[in-house]
Amino acid sequence: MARISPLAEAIKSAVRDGDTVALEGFTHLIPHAAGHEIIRQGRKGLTLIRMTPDLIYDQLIGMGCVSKLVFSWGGNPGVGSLHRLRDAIENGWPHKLELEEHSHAAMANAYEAGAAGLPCAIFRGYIGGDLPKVNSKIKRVTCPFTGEELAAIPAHRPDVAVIHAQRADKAGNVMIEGVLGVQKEAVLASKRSVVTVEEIVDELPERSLNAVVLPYWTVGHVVEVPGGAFPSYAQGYYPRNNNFYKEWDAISRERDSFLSWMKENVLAKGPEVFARYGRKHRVAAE
Amino acid sequence: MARISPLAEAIKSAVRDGDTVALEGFTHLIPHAAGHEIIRQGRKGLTLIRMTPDLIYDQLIGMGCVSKLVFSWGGNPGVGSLHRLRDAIENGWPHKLELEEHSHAAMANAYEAGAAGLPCAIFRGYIGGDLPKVNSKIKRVTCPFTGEELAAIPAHRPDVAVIHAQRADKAGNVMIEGVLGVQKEAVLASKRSVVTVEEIVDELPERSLNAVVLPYWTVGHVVEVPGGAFPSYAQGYYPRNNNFYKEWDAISRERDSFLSWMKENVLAKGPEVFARYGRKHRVAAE
Amino acid sequence: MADFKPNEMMTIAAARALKNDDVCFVGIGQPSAACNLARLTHAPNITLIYESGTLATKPNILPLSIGDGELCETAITTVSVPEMFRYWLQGGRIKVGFLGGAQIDKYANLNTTVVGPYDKPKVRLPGGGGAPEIATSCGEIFIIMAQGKRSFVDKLDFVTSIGHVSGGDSRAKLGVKTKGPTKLITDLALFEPDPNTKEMTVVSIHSGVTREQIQENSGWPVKFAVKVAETPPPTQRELDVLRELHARTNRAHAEAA
Amino acid sequence: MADFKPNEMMTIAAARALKNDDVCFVGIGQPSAACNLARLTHAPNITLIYESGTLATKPNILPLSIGDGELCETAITTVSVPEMFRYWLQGGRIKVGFLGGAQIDKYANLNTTVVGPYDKPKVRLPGGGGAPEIATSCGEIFIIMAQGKRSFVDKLDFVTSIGHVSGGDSRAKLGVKTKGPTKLITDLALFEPDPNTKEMTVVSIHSGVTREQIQENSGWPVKFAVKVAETPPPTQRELDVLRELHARTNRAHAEAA
Repeated sequence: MARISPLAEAIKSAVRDGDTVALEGFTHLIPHAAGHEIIRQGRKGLTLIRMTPDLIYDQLIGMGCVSKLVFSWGGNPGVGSLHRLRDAIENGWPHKLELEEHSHAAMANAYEAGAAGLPCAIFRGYIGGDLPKVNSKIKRVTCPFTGEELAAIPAHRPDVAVIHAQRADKAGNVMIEGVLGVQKEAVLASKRSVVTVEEIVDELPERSLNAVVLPYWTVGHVVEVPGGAFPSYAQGYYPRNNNFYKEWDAISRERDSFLSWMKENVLAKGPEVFARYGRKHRVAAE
Repeated sequence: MARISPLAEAIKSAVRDGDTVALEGFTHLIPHAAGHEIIRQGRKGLTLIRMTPDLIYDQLIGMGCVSKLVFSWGGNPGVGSLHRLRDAIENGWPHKLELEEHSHAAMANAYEAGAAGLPCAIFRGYIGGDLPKVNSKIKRVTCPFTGEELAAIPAHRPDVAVIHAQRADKAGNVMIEGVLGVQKEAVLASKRSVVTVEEIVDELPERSLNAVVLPYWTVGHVVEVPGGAFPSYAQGYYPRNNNFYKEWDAISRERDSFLSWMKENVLAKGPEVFARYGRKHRVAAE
Repeated sequence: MADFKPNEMMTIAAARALKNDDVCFVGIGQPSAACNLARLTHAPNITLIYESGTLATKPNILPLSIGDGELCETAITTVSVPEMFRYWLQGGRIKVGFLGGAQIDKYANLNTTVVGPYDKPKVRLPGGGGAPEIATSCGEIFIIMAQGKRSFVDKLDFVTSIGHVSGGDSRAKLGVKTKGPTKLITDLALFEPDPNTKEMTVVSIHSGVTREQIQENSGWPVKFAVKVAETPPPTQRELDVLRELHARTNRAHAEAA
Repeated sequence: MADFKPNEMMTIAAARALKNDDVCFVGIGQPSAACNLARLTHAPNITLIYESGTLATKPNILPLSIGDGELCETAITTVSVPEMFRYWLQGGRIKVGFLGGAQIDKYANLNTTVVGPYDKPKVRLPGGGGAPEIATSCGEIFIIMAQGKRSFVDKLDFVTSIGHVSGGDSRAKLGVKTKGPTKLITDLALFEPDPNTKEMTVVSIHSGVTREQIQENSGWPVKFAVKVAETPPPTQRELDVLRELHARTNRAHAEAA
């Protein structure tokens, strides 16, 4: 049942040490502000799930919050490596990182099955490659009608989903537009959720009859954090800051430069710093 | 690949004797005009699939086009029985009708699996009731992670899907709004398709970024038939004619009254008779 | 005391069972009337979901079908039918499911499939629709049915959807984790399952109805709870709101023709 | 003849392989440049799909990421990622899938996972992303990769996605019904699978490139087809459109900062 909360309170209440957490976002609407709050609160031993772990996961891993990563593509899109992720895997810094590695199809199906209340998903995949050799969660199920062997994977059922969306109304109904990713599924698959939004409005605006809405009784904490996806973007509000993604390559390459950037820009700040990115860029329906 | 065609040509080309055909529509956007054309062309031996066979299926069955029905709820919604369906099952008139009976959940999952290119669907269902005793297509699959037994059913892969939608553009991209049912899945699951629409426009209108659109390369024949869903409705164009649904009860109760109504209103007419119902009722975005 | 029909009492008793924070899967007919009556009286924020995909709908008139335009226009959004059955029903997001049927037995198993043998039915009924999975996926089930010897039967001709199966822990033994039928609201009484046997047991008798009437309209020896209440008769407001809802509905359906 | 870079030749050769009625699953980087170059030249109606869910998108600039707003705004619609992988990719609705990788072998199997052992990698790469199922679900696969001894290897450290497996009918024997890699476009040449062995074989050498250069930049003894063509050099129009696309992209990314 939705509760409108400040960010620090929402993260404190929803995310606990050792939890399995999915901060989702497929390029669009990545919950950076919420991720920073998790770092500030010093969570430890998290299992992080995400199809495309990028900068915010690099930061969480580099700051030592994470003991395991469940993922399908871990890079800085269009730029290159995630240096903190690589440092953790290749050198165990700041500590060892366990990996559970999937394909995108598997991850998307696992969220879908979680949202659908199923224990597993079946799909046509993982044929011939090496991933099933290094991931014991990949099994096979035989179709009882055709005899075809399909891939089977356990549903994702995170303790907490953390997403960012464009807007919520005062009751906590959340509306998402544009590149949708797996965020709706992540929230529906999770026990608890934190949804940061660009704005909380009195009522959801005029919308398509089939708009993507998470009704208030399916979400947990709803937090207004304008700009909270930066340097990712919020369709209708502000564009992706591609330059920051490029700059991150240099910031994160060395442990020292990473740590001093985190200290200055995350540990010493609060979610209000995101507001300057949250200016309205264009109207949503354009 | 979409081809804009007249209705008679589309049905002639897409629907053949003995085909498995899904004329879908969940209360909304039921393709009545296309169903009438199938009757006029005298198709025989069809296997019809539909979650909620209603008046148009009653007509197809009563006119002897159908040898098998795959369904989950066969009635006149809010009114009562489908008398032609009952006459076929209870008395074999005009001939015997084979049944493959499911639940809604099973049918929806079977279409979903068909659209997803899978041979079967798994879901949590059919627990304890008698349907699995009378439908050999209902099997069980064991989750390899939890040991839970789930229901399994074959995917629907019709030869032809027939649906009605609000509009298409000249390239054949089809847009649907409102109660969506399983129509998108039915088209994606089928080898061929016929889509009747209220209007063909130069370009699809301004729409939500996540509008429900079947792109032109996923549909077959696209046919402009204003009013083609009557007495069902087309959101944004005209409302459901609940009175006709009530009147159908008397028309269809006896074989004679049914046959004379069909002769006068279907066999002796063409799709152009639907146009008088196709007046614009209200604008789509309202 | 206002004058009322048994049917009105049934709808009103069902509406009273609903709470403001309930999330309900609503069927057409009596359940739809009861849910909307609750919404228009004591439960203004109740969440109503119809299997056509309309989430949190607030229809001004009662729909004739499960997917009338009115439901879509007043919903917070409308999802596809596969999503409805996967994410919403199977996903465990519905608290109360409403069911009715042509036949019910004392464990609240329901038949909406056939009267007579399946292969040679005396009466072919519409079939299960959503019921088989509504019965097992919703947190609990309310059943609304008018009583009579042909519908309240000792043995179902066909089990379309399960209630408490053969009583006791037989439902749980099938691996079903939801509660099943917690209320059976008829035109004569309110039944609830006995905590141990799970047999549907009269806990409240509608105003003006006798125990004999209940028994005469049931095909099995009806159990009565140790303490049986009298259902408070409809209030004037409940009757007014219900009757106005039906009148509004009839006017709208006539106009649309 | 216009002056051009090997990289430009690679992108242009890839673009030429695409047809107006193709439906392509587009990856970021070289594939995205090639697909949009095709769209802006000889294939204006080509359907481009990015795994972020954007269907039939027509970006004016190249996206940096797979889900840039530009892709969504110019698409006919955008679907969720589960739907993309279920209905669109697995559903068999994509004709051509584009892949690249850190390592490729002579049967066009690809590694984008690790250099070195999986548990103790020398270089941890981003991972498979969509590739494992793109490789088997698309009608055919085009691969774009610049050649070099570290990337064109005799044996992959890890098989992220399959091409022709161990050659011959080994791919079909796994139950895969799609064609797999039909073209490998490098900065030096165009390879196609031998009809029998399925080994990727040079069928066309880019203008100004020698057989020796191709061999020097491959980790296995390269096969050449009986008849090897010379890839026509880029036309001025191809170069102009490609360069303007990159320039427009760089201006837009700089402005947005």
